Amino acid sequence: MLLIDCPFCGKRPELEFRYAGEAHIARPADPSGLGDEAWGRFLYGRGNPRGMHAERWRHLNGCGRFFNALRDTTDDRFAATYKIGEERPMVAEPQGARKA
Amino acid sequence: MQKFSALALLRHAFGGHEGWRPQWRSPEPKGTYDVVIVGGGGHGLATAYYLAKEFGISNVAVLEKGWIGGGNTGRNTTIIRSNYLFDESVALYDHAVKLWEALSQALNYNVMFSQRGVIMLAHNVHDQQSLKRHIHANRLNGVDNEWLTASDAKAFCPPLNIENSMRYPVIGAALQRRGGVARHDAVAWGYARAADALGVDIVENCAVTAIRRGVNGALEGIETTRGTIETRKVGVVTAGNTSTVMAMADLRMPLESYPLQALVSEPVKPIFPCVVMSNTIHAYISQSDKGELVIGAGTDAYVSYTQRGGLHVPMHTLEAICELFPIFRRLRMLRNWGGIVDVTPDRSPIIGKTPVPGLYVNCGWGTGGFKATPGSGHLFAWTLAKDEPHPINAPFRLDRFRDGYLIDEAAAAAVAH
Amino acid sequence: MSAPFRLGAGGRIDRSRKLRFWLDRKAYEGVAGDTLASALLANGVHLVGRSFKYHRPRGIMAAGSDEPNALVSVGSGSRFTPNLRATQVELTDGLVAQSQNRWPSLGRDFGALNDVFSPLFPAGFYYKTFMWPKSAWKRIYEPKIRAMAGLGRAPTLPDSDTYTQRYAHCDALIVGAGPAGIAAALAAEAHGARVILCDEQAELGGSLLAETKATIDGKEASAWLSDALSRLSHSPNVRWLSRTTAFGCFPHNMVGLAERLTDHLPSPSEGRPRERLWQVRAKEVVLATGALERPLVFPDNDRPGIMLADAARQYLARYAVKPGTRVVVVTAHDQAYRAATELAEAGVEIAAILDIRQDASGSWAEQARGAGLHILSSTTICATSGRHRVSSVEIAPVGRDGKVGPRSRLACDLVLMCGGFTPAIHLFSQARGKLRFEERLNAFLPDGGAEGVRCAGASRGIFGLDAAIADGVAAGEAAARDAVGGGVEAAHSPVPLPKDLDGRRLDPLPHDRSPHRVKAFVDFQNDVTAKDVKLAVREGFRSIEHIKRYTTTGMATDQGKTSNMNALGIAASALDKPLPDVGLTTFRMPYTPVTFGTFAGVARGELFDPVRVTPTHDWASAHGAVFEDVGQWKRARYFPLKDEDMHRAVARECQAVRQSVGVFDASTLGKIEIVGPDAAEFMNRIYVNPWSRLEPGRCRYGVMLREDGSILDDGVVGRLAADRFHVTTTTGGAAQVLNHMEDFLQTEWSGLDCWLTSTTEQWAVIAVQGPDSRKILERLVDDIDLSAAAMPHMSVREGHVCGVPARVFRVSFTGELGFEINVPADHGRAVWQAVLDAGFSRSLTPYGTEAMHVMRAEKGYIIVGQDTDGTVTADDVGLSWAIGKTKKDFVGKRSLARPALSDPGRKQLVGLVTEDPELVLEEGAQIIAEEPTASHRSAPHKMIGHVTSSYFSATLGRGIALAMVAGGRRRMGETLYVPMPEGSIKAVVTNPVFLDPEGKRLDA
Amino acid sequence: MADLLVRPRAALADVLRNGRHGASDGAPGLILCERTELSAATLIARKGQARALAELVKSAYGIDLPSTPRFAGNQLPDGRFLVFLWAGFEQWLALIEGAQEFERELTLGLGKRASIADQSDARAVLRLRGPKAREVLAKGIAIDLHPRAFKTGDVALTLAAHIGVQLWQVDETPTYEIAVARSLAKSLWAWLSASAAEYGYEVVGEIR
Repeated sequence: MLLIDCPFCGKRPELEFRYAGEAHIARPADPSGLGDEAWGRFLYGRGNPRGMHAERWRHLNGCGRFFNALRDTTDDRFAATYKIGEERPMVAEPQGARKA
Repeated sequence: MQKFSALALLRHAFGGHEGWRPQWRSPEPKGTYDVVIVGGGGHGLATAYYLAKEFGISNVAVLEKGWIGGGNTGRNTTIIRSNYLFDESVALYDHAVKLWEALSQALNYNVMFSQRGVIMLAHNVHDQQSLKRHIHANRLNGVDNEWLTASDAKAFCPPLNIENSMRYPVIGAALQRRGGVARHDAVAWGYARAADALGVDIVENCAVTAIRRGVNGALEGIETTRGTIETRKVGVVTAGNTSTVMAMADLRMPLESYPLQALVSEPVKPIFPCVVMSNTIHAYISQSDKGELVIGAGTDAYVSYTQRGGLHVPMHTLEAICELFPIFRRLRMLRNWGGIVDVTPDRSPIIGKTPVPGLYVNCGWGTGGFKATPGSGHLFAWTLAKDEPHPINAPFRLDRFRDGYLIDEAAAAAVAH
Repeated sequence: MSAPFRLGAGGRIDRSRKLRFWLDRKAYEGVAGDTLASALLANGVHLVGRSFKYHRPRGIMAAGSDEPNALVSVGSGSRFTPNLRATQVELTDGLVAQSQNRWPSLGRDFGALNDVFSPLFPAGFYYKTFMWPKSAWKRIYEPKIRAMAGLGRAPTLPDSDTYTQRYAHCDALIVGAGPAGIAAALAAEAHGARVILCDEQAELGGSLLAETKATIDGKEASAWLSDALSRLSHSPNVRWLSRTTAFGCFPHNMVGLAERLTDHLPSPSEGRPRERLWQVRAKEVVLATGALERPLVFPDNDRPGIMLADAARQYLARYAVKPGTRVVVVTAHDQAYRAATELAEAGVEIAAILDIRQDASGSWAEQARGAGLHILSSTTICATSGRHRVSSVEIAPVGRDGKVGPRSRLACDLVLMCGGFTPAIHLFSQARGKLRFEERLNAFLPDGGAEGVRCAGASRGIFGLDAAIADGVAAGEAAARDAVGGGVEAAHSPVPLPKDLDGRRLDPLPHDRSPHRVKAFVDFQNDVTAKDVKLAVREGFRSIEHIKRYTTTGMATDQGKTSNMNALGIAASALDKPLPDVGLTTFRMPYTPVTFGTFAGVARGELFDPVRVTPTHDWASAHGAVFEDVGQWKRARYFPLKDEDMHRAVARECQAVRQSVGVFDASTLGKIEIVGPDAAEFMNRIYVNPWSRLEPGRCRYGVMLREDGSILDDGVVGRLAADRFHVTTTTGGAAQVLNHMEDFLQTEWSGLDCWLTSTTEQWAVIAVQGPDSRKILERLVDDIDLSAAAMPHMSVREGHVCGVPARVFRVSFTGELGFEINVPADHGRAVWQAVLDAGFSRSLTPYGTEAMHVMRAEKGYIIVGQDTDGTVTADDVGLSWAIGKTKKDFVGKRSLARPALSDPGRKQLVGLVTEDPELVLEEGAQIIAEEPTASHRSAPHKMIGHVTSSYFSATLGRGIALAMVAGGRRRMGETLYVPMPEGSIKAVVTNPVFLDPEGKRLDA
Repeated sequence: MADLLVRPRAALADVLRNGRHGASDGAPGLILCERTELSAATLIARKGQARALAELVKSAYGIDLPSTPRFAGNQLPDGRFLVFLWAGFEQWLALIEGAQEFERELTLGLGKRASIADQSDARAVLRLRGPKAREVLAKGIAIDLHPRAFKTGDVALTLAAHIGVQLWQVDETPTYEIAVARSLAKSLWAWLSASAAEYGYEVVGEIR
């Protein structure tokens, strides 16, 4: 069970959280102005990287807030958690990232 | 290819089994191939086999970064069934089941396909409506699937608990008698041996590091840890790592990779005659030829490539197993492991061409790829050979996520109301 | 009947407490402190099991959790447990054990025929045969294979024991209470750390328990141990757990412990849980898990009476048992000399010590020489004999050229072997620590890389008592420093690997016999021999993972504790590769098998998953309601009278609502309060409907989509004030709707000035439906004008019901005049009763979800999740009228413009009436367009839709159904076919509104 | 007809039985009661109004609105005790003993700065005290309740046996209070009573 550092509640067990997918995929300002290709990418295209991943979590069974996190998908260690609207922190790309 | 048979065993016994030759060669990769398959799992090896066997294309290499069958092929719970809802899915999975039924003979390798029947449990009115919808759709598609009352289900699977004291009592079940299990490693090895005999190069410990494209964007070759390979056709079949490989061709896939755990009990004498699945309380179980209870847990909630998950996931699964089969409560977990599953938005696979000419992909099988291995390999081989999809895999194209023609088995199961 | 091989003195046993036990119905006697294995050895019993494949007689090889052979079933009835290691079963009075995998008896086992025909069954033989004739696989071969496989029988009765679980947190979790672990615990505790110390054995102490001579800090080892334990047990910051196996390391330093609570008690006291699962979150983990002794691989090395050397020493020192009378020791490591010396001192005859090495010069060897033991260096074993117990060995010298010289026979009843020691790095590897191969030990050692996890003592190659303790102190200090911080400093540093490492043997012992004929076992339980491993390599399996899977070596219930390194060594030389290049198979949890029940804990029955109930739940069950599960909720499905079945009860309930009045508990509906200046704007973006012009006091039916255009949920929304909406959702959808709304509000539209609060739990919702509903409510409400003029259909008022603050909605899901009263939940039960009393004269009838479903279907109202699934759009179910046409955007709007979602061939909601009014279609039944003629009755059929809802409508006196049919709205009046196994049913497509299409009843 | 007054029924009224339960030897490991006399409401600060709200609360009730997972309370002039429990970012749960229409009362005072919703009937609140309190809670709560990690005045929104709860420590005895959704209160009780049984527990009318 992961230990996740909620920016509002501190370190809490994974059970309290709900994973909410890749972060920083902003909803287009004018969806109707988008072609099917671009809209399809927005709906379904995901980076799914092997390495540092910016992702959303919601502290569902806690304070209820959504927040972002940087986690290395090759060892599940968190490099950072940060509030919605904050910039993605600069952290070093981990060893072994993107190795197929 | 050395013929496998009881007689051969007897003959070799006298020679102390010194006479057996390697089941497949260990060649150095050549500089060029007609087709390169990236990924030496069941699907990739099957693709290579059918390319050589059915389409006469044998100048083929299968590149595996580790050891063949070491990914999800060797990590799954080996459940085989075709009782899906939509016509497209049924066609796809039943194509595979038909091939399974003759696979041991076709490969001269006993893959131990055991059609012991797959039961899917209903725990509430909504489950019942959903399973009935599957049953009727399957029947009209000529695929076997029948409704069992709770006591029918108990009769078919005696260890099953159908008491009303359960939190979510069993109110009925759907049974596909043609469903079952197979020996996962044997599938990879059997296809490898047969493909190798037809001239396919199976190259282990060879990872792709780059995909080379020409000025027109078309594929020209690949870079690997064992050198450059020129080829005009590459089929990517790297379940769990598809996004990473496709990123080498600058493609952003509609995929997320999740850890999937499974476990086995210590071996016991035969006690469990079939496969039982409950999607509502998350439990999948069968008994292997060796006597181990083979149990599937759910995926962990987050994207990860660690091939390991949290303790709470197998705990949740065993809560369900013990609730459904109280006589197993004293059995013991022997081994737990994790795989990486590529999950698409509609929980259906992608088999076909990509925007990059010469690059083909077969991925997104989620937690259910093993059952499709022969069909998937055959259809992908067709697509690679003819540069167009077979009618069965045509609907499973990549651009359905642009147009919205999803084949949404998950959504069709809908939610409780 | 006292045990003949028990010494008169010594050991950590209580001779005064005699225990009687049975193996295969033969009675024996042991004493308190025995394991089943030590007690059997004390009685001279070595034959205890049969191997998996060849059914070879097997004895006791080890003394702990690494035992591969001595597996037994223990107990009976609801406490029968198969596959337990005799070396781990603590002896209790009256214990009943059975040997396994033999028929008819352990002594005479027909399965042993496999051994005779073993040349036919090399590794992986089953992949090569059983393929002809095809049909025989299912009928003959597979059932036979399955019957042969498996070890013990599975229990056939539900387990009568209970299990418990708990979470725990600490600064330092120390796994293994041997010298290193105890030293680490003392050091960490001294630095103020919260410590948990666990050990899989009944007694803490590990190797100290077999230290009869050594001294620590001038004390006898046993005295040092008891002092250390008393100090630990007096510290408020230390919790120590015996009989507790750390079975797995999980992400972020979560470690799973399995604690055995009652199996060692004579009669499991009822109510006490059998085992406890600990989920420990440790800031730092110290693994002091010791090392495992390796067997030697030589011909027929599996006979009962062939044992690991140090295991024999432990039986002697801990249990005062002489495992044999005349011993041959064969070794590649000095530790075996220690065993020989101590056995000799106990009066056991040492026939010879065979050392495969050219000379042994360690201190233990010197002592043995000093004791005058007969030592033969450069000597090997070529054969052993003895059917149920080893009776002699044939030994031979090995020349410098490796040539095996002439054999000679030595009689013996015990053979001790020692191939060296393998550090137990299982947990470290699970924690994703890096490993490096140490040539001088022929072992993999921890090499960092695991966050907050460090090893100490033998588990990192530090052998010897003093070194292990020093290493433990360093590890304990470091763990405390990293966990507690605050100036805590580590004064000691880890002990470096000594220069003169010895004991390195992974290859089989040389012998002069035909390699095809002999069986030199590597994996004892799975009957994998050296030649099986070589065969796998010969057949082209190059990766150790392949070799493991092809031969099944290391896949038995001991998970290769004694076999993995030997298999690796043999594979490496067969592949002619350096051992590290062959790789190492992954270590997987659990370290030793863990009971399913321990993982499941208390989760059974009502504790399996929480139950949600409404304030009227107890009233409903008291009045005979039949409930259905909807998510976690229990909802009353119908209220049968006396001998009514569901069909008749539902008909009666519907009739009451249509003709007079009924009452229904709608409390499970989700309720969300949306408040703030931007509330209406938020609603406009989330729902397809327009909200700006909805007057306060009025309601509207709302539909919301996922971003992909499919219907997420629906429900009635009341506007209480310009800046306040009372939203209702479906029962099952409530949580995901709130999550959906919060997601957009928090992340996409954080600028909007409004807030969401779930009020689902605050309000009990009582629906009063039917022509007489107003008359009844008027008796309970006095500050709200309920008249049609003042309170039209789809309006909401705040006031009091029965004097309780209430929100009264005039809404209807039945098509009748109706109201939904929202009152504070604590008052729900009483107001419910008040409504019943007020309606008594009008035969007001409680109705359940089934009647509700029928009545809403008569009106063509959909249920999200039943008539829709995750693929259905608002237009598909005829709700495009709800979409705010002038709105530029709302969630899901863009997706509706994609080709697939505007495809004219999409399925649309229609009504279906069967030709035969008595016929009720089956929900989920499929629909086709052409009548299946005899010619094409068989599959496949082109399906154009399916039945989503279907009921017998008592009101209409016929079966009615809702269905999703391709292009359905263009098919009104068409006859379609529903093929059932019994034949296909004709049905006509109709408008989905079967009753009162003009809605006169609603507006009454 | 407003005179036809109905009596409220607390969430656990049907299952709580006063007296000693579970293991009967020695002093009970745990003493529990349901706090039926409480009124409750959620406060959510309006956009950018959190500070203003805090000042308002300070002046109106003399309470420092906690901005971290803590609670703060004060005895009001009329003798009633009012507490504000942190309940997420700029959100609080307000609890008061025996108030009629607590929501209205708060709205009058704080309505301009916060949106307020009555939750008096939405939650059951249990008070539990005793030497075994931590052992019992640790069976289903995954957060660390050791005095070094969770202190008097601390509040946690977490899970107890898969049920969402709000937990806070009242004193060092230790005494805890747990708020749980009304519909799930009986399930929480089923788990809690089963978990406390081995230590013996006593249900009482109230714990002062």
